[in-house]
Amino acid sequence: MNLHEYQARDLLMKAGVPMFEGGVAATPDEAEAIARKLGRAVVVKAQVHTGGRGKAGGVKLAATPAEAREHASRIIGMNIKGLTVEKVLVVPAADISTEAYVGLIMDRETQRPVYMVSAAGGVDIEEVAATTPEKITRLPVDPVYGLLPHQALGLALTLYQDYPKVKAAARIMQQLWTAFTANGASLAEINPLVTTPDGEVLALDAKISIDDNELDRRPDLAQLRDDSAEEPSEVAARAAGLTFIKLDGNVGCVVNGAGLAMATMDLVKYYGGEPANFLDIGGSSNPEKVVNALRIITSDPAVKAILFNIFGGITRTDDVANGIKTALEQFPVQVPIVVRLTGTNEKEAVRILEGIGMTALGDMDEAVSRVVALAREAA
Amino acid sequence: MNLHEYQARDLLMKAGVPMFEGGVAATPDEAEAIARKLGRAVVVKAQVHTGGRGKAGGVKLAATPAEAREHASRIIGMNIKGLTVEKVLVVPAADISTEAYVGLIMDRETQRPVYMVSAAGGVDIEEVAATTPEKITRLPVDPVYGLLPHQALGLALTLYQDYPKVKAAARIMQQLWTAFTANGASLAEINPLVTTPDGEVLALDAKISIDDNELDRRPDLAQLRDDSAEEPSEVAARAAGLTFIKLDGNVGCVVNGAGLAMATMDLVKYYGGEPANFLDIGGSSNPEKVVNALRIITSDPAVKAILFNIFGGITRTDDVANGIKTALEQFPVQVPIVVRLTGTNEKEAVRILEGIGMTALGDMDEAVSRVVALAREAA
Amino acid sequence: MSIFIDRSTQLVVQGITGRDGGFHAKQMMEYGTNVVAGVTPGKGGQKFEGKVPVFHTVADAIRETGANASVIYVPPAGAASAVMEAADAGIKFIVCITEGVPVMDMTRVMPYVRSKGARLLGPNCPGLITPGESKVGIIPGNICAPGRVGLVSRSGTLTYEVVHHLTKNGIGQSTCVGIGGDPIIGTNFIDCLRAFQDDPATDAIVMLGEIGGTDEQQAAEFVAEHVTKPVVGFIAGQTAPKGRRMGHAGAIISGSSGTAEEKMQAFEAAGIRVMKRPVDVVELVGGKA
Amino acid sequence: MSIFIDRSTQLVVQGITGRDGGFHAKQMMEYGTNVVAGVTPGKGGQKFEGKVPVFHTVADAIRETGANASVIYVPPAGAASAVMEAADAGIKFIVCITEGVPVMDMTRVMPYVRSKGARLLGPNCPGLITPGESKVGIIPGNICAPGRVGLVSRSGTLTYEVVHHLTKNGIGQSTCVGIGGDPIIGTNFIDCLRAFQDDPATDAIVMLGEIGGTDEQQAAEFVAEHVTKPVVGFIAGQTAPKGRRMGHAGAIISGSSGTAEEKMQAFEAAGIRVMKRPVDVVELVGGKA
Repeated sequence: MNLHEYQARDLLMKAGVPMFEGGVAATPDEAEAIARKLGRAVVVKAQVHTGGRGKAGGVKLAATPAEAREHASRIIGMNIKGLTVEKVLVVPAADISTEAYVGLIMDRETQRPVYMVSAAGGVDIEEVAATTPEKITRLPVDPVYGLLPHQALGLALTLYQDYPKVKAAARIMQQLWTAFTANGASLAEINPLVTTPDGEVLALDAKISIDDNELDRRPDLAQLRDDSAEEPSEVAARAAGLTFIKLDGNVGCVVNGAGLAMATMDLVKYYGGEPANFLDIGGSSNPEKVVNALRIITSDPAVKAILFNIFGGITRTDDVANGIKTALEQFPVQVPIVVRLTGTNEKEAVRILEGIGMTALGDMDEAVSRVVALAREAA
Repeated sequence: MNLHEYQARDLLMKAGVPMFEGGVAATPDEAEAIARKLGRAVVVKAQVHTGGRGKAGGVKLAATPAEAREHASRIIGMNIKGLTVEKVLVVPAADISTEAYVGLIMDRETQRPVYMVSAAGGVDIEEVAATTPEKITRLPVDPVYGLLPHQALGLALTLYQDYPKVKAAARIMQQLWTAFTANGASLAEINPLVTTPDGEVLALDAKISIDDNELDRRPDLAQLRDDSAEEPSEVAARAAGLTFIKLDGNVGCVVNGAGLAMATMDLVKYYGGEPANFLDIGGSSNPEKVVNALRIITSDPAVKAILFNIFGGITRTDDVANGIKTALEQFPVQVPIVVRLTGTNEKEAVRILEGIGMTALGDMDEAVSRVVALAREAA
Repeated sequence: MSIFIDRSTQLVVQGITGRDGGFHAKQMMEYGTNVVAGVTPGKGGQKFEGKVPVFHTVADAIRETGANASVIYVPPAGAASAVMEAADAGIKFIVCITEGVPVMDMTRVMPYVRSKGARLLGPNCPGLITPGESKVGIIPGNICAPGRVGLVSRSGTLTYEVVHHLTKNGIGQSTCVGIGGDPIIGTNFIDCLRAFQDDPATDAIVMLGEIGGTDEQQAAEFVAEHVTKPVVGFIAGQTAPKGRRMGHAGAIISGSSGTAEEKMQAFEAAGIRVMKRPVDVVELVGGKA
Repeated sequence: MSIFIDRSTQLVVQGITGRDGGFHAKQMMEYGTNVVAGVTPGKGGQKFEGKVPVFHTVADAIRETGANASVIYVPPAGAASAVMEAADAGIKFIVCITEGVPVMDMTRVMPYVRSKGARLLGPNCPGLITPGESKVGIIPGNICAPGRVGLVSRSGTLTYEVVHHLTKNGIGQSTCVGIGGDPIIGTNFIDCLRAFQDDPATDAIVMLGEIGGTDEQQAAEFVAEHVTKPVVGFIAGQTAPKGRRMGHAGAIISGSSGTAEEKMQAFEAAGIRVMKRPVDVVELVGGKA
């Protein structure tokens, strides 16, 4: 789960990371009030779950509260990479001497959290990583010992020469570790970590992603999820226990298992179609999930045909068949449905579908090529 | 540093260990008031830094507040193994079904904290350990992982059959771990851990020793030290930065280093004398320490002669000589002093001593045999 | 022969009295797996299905039954502890089916498991099956057949799809292993490739990957250097949407965007024959095994 | 030859700018030890005594000077971290002089140091000296002389006393090691006995123990089984008062009261000749080395 910048700031500041005090505004009025209270030039920053805000015009400097209001009125409601900006963060504008990068990420390969720090921070850090990787220091940390003091110091020494700044940065490394582990993060990033002309070391921007598997045991973090920042159909799917991502094609897909779901989409493409979505109904079959899946998919007017591809293992194919039957009783589905199912309770599933005048295919390629053809006819 | 039972109880209860609420009394009146408030039969327990309180009459059952008062008046002021009882703990008397032993100690050999638990708890646990060691389960715990849930469960299963009691005991194992590590303990012991007829699992007595090296970073624990429970001369020595233990002989010893101090005492014995004390002035020499050492030793009327045995390494022997000189200027020393010193700044030290009419010996055996002879003459 | 499990596997099921654990314990027993014990703290002394003894702890189960492998179906909150318990008790092959285990827990589990000399498969994996001998986990037994193709996969149902094609076409499997798709897993592609390469009963290897990370690229390098048996590969997710990425750290650490194209190129560069569709496995493996 | 340190030892002094660190760094340099670097965070770039470069970190010191051993004089609060830093940086022989290190810290330090393949001597020890070659720690160099007796001791000044007798009587030492008396130490009697047994330049071994614990008894067993060189032993504390013990755990764990008598009996049973007085070392070792 990605956090908004203002939420990530709260977690870092709780861990002691020095940052400017600021405020979150949902309206231009609020933004102006915060800027007035801060009493100096501010930055108005779109709060949205994607990178590249700055380039999209979602980050603006304001010399006066009136200007902050003006920027906020333009940024709130703005669309950045398909997401609508609901809130802005208003923070004092910093007088910046240097910009460094500090990231901490859960790394698959070392199976440890890994620090990545670079004195060459800022928005172009990925460019730095690609062209001058030696400018980025990496340090995997053994989580049973935590970040050791000499490791924090060693990282800080790659950023600064001046020892007071080194000490301040080493402290921030430790604080970032605390924020990362205390919140079950998969990513925590400060970019830029700046120094000011009077020698302060400050975190100007913060990004944190929480491991979704942590949310059950961290209800305080779970409630930070901001549904308004996501596709409504994806929010509805999550509420129904489905994993759903909307795409631009016209073939709706209902599959059990993420790998098979991706392979199904790939096969749609292989046979000349375009998938309208990724949808994984998950392992435990439940007719209600299937009803919800159909409701979500059919709410997209672009969908011209729907494919079920179910390989029953834990998933009982008769549950899926019953779900299709129930859905068709509850609401009209205007587009053709192609069902492929095999595995657990397959015979019963075929009987249920035949009872409502549908046939079930057993072969994935046959099912996919048929649904692609139907979608093409309807388009 | 050993804690009193009532202090150890506080630390265990803070970690969640289920124990009876009770109170500490310094007077019979207070003991009676606590017993009245508890409103049931109580146990009045001497708070003193040694084992064997029960056998010495320091633990008594009282059916009424008046009886509690009576017991308290007898126990407070009582002398147990050379220590005076200053306070009593008053706790409800428990109706006991079983008594188990749970100990956690820092173990030199495994270099880990080790649990020792036995269903055969109570005052005779050392007897159990000696005669039926198979009745005691030992478990070293890797401190980088802490006590794992299955380890706590495994320990608890050696105590009880009944699963609710097993679960309760497993929880107590975890709580004891927390109390041990959170307080930098070298020992934490619950004996007995009892079950009551209605199935409760309760800690009835608690002992905790804190690693002295922890006290600098744990001022809250350092202030639990109860000077009144120790020899006044030992308290004074500690305040002066000396390690001092009073003994029954008549040869006072001032030595640098614990190993050499013990070897010196052994040599006193070898030459037919009896050491009056163990005294280590430590590594960093400081004339003031020597003055304090002499003051403490000469306050013991049993001391008939005093030996200095100083092997200068870090310790500067001239500092020691200056200390002797200063002491003799500040207060009269009525008994003969034999000084052996060698090592760092030895020549300067000899010069200082000769300046006040003393001679310095270079050989340990010669110095010890001489001081023993002097003490014998004076006795 | 086979890898990791065979007829001699004596399995303890951790969480056997739970809904999933009970269901799959029965399935495994029906398939012929030697399920010798179950573990559920608090349920020690019971019998599962009237015959499998249930213990409070894995240590008890081993002492009483000689179990040498474990499969874990306990809920996420207790899964990491269950793995550590199995490793501490002396189990050398541990399969964790549980989905949703916090990754932070796994950073502690992995060094612990290694320090005990044990192997973990999973978490969040379908387990594995040596057709005709033993099944540990949830892979449906009826779609598999004994044979000489080894299969390793990051996903669940996609594995079934591919195995199904093999079996339907008379191509049996030595062992099918689902390694799981979590960020930190106990056994990866390379571990399985090495085992298959060393297994005399395996003639060819099928590897099913997915987008994300660089595991497949590293596996491809391993194949190029160490695997002499023919390898057939598949990558799911060519049409998957790129996630809206937050922050830069992911890109910096992997130096790769983890796309299907990259991975397929790595496969081809390593001499791995790439399937375009799941059904292609039959033709590509057919002549090899 | 010698054990642990010799002419090739290139020492980094952690805490070189502190009072104790500075004093002893000078002493070591005067003795002839190759003090190649100092470390004090925040003092990087300075020169100690105008010639030894000071670095912020041990890693920097190694990179710039090739240091291969470290000695630590930092205060107790930072000593555990300093040991871990040295081990992490690749130092394989680390001597911690600091007294007062919390034992709980040492329970983390020891597995860490082992995982890095390093050896720690101490904490709370006087260090060691290979007379005429190198001295690391605080043992006064002037009381030692090169020779063929190895000495290992739990205490500080008692060591000096015994070494002094040896040297005065013309018996030189291969290496003198003070292992320290803390509950958890990196190098124990057995480690040193093994090293002396394997050291061709050592002909006889002196072992100085104390009351408390069972280390000397275990060392005696080791001597009986593995040491062919003559060993002479001493136990300090025959007349020491028995501490007022709290609780039962101590007695249960050791199964021993750790008295001087027990230990001397264990020595004799293992064929170790027991000194009654420090001066006896001369006679007992005299004919042997």
